[in-house]
Amino acid sequence: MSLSREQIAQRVAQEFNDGDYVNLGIGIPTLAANYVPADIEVMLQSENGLLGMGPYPTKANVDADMINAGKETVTAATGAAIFSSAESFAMIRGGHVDVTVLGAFEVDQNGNIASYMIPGKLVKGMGGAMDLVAGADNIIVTMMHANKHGESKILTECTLPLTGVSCITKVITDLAYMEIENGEFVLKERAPGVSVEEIRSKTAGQLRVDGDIPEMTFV
Amino acid sequence: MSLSREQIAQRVAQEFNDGDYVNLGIGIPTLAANYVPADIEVMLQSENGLLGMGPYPTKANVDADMINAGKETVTAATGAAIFSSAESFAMIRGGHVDVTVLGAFEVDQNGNIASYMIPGKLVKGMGGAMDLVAGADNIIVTMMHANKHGESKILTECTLPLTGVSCITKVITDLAYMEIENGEFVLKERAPGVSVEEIRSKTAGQLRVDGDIPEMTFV
Amino acid sequence: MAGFDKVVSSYQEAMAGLEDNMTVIAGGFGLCGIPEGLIAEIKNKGTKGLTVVSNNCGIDGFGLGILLEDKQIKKMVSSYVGENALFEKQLLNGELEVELTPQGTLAEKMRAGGAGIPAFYTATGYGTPVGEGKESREFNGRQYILEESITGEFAIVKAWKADRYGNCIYRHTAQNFNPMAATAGKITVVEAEEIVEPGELSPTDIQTPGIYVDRVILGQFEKRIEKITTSD
Amino acid sequence: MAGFDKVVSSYQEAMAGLEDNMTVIAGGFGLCGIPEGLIAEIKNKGTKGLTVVSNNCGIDGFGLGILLEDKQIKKMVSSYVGENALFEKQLLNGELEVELTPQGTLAEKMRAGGAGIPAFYTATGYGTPVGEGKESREFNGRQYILEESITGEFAIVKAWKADRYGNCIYRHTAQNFNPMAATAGKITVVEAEEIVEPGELSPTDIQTPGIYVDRVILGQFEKRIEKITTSD
Repeated sequence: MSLSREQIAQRVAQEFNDGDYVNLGIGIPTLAANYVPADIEVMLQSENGLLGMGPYPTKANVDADMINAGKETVTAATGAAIFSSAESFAMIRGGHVDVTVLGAFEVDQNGNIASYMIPGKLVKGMGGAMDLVAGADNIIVTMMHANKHGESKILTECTLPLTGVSCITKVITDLAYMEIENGEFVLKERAPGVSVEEIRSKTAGQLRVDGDIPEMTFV
Repeated sequence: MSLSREQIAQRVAQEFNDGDYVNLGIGIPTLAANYVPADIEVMLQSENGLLGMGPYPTKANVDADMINAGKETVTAATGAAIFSSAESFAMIRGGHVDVTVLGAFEVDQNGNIASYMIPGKLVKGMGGAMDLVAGADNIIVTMMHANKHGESKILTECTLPLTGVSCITKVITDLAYMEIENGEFVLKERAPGVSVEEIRSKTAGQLRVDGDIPEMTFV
Repeated sequence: MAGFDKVVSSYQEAMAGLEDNMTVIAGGFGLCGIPEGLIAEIKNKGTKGLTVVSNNCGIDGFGLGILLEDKQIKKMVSSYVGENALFEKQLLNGELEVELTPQGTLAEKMRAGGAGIPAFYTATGYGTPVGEGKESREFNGRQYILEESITGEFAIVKAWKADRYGNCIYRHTAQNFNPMAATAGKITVVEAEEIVEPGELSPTDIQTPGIYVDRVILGQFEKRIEKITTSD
Repeated sequence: MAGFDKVVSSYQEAMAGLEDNMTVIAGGFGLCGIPEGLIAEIKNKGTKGLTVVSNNCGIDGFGLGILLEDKQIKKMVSSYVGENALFEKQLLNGELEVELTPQGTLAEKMRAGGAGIPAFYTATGYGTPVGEGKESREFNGRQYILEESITGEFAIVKAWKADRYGNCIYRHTAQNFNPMAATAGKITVVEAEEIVEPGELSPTDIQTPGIYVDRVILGQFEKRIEKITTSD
């Protein structure tokens, strides 16, 4: 069965290591904060200028001057730092953030990502996404494997305008966990109950399947 | 009679306007701080990261963490700000300092300045001088008009390696106050008792003398 | 002698000299840390043909969004311009131009503008529509694009506390683009929640040294919140 | 789980991994704000062939100057290297190489290195020996030269207070090059006068966020002064 949004987020969180600085995009990536394994600590970077994002505030503690990159009211975790947008992106662009998780419309086998613009539709902007994908070494994309019409979004070559080139290394979809290596998607794990054949049928890009592919496990 | 170091500094201070942010180099420029007219306020920028340099501390208040660009112990004036070297030179390079005063070995009629290096002698480095002359619109050079052998240091073209090109607008020497305009030195004032002829004889660069040249006045 | 006292007492004085077709650089992220009163003054003044450089363009009826009502903005330079129906309409009508700029590149362009750096290389946007028409170049085996800095005739900034000399500090994440905006205006105007005497802010705490600031005005802020999210 | 606790208890641990021929970026201006104990550890370790990026090279017998005694430095990248007889001697002997870099360009090269900006244009040094062999280019009618950023295998930084997560604040003008150095090291080591618990430093006061810092050690500092100047 394909994964729920929460399960995708849960699988993402398994990629975190103790001591990682992590930037989570809006949507499914944000949910990953709820599934950080109990035996590790990560620190969340929010690109509007907050390192060490805490939970949402109580109603009594809502503060207009304390928001995250999604413009939601948040709190600062213990040991947080707050700084300017230039400093925030110095951190991001300089490769100091260990893991970046973000959504996408399409990814391709060369690690390209399209996530901000559908020609013909109104373009709202890339926000910090282009800087994030240009800056991080370890980028995890969360997305649905195919669109509503069953058409694959895991492509040989992105068709939409790109957010970044040759930058994506890991993709976690509702069907699979794949890594991108040498111009192909390497299938690492299947969603529980999803067959390799189904994944293959919904993957337009080159898919490598080495031996038995284990199912994802959720604690 | 040629000006003393203190008189040069005093003449420099007459160029300051109320509300100016001023960077003073080591030597004669630093002395100018003692002659700021009583009816104006200036704020001193020290390029190691201090805007609003105050007087030297009392013996009891000497603090190793509170120095100026000359590595002297100083204090912070009321309303001072302290910041990093990158921020300090953002200020300087970005043209936010109103007046820069520095010494030189040579200046020429095109506004070039040589101040940091004499080939054959050991080069100690340019420190912040190259950034200062590249950043300020209003640069005052203080220097002796000629060397010990009577050879002019106010030249057609600098002979020493340059600190900056086409950047100097005002020169105050022991003999004269000159501005640099359209490829020539324009004589504005004479040191008291110094004749135009003497200045001309010690000026190797093109010197323009328009009408009567007043003597400098000191309050 | 006025010395370094930069406090003005009216919004008219604060924005004096702003003319049609100028560029205004604004601090703020979404509705957080925006100079509300200075934006309102631009609306009152009716200045037209403005290029506004700001991460966002407010929302319908608040923040920079109010400058759309009388079509005062000719061009927005922003990283994200959603949440604004009027913006969308004017963009589709061709009444408004937008130059989408990645958020980090935008912050760095403002900083570079204030710091006398005319251009810098960044990997951000290489191979994307942002990189089109821009010079690209390899350093250490990777491709980068050349981005030019931004300056404007005016910068409008929102501070928490400012002293009379223009030294500013910001509150929490209301800092965002404000310190960079402050450096990039030919005339920089700060609207502060509180004005204090010089010396009240500790020198090391100051986030925007007064050298960047030309005018300071005491403001009152509604501080509207875009998304109230709570844990209870 | 170690989490974000970066405190190490010995100088050996602090500088573990430093090898011959590496590049070390050091904070400090003159003798102000220098990581005294980390420099002493490099001397004790005897690492050779180092490229050291620092505004100055200390003085004879103190600061980075002590690394000259056993000829550990191959190359200095600095803006000013006076006040040091041994430096002069090694330079004239050809035992030491020096790359003189304008002070502001040096600060910006470190910042750019940490910020993922491989190169930037500056007017500083155009038409001078510093500009020789560098690309120059006109922007808005003025000539600028292209300067490349600096990074190093190690950065050594002196903080006033650091928390266990590596968040740092600096005291007065001992800040100087330290925040930029902190961003530009592959491994950044902070020597602090005081180590506090996370949460003790106010988030907005932090000048170097812990994300840049790999190791923190408690130091003791002599804080020698180059020029004691007093008003009485």
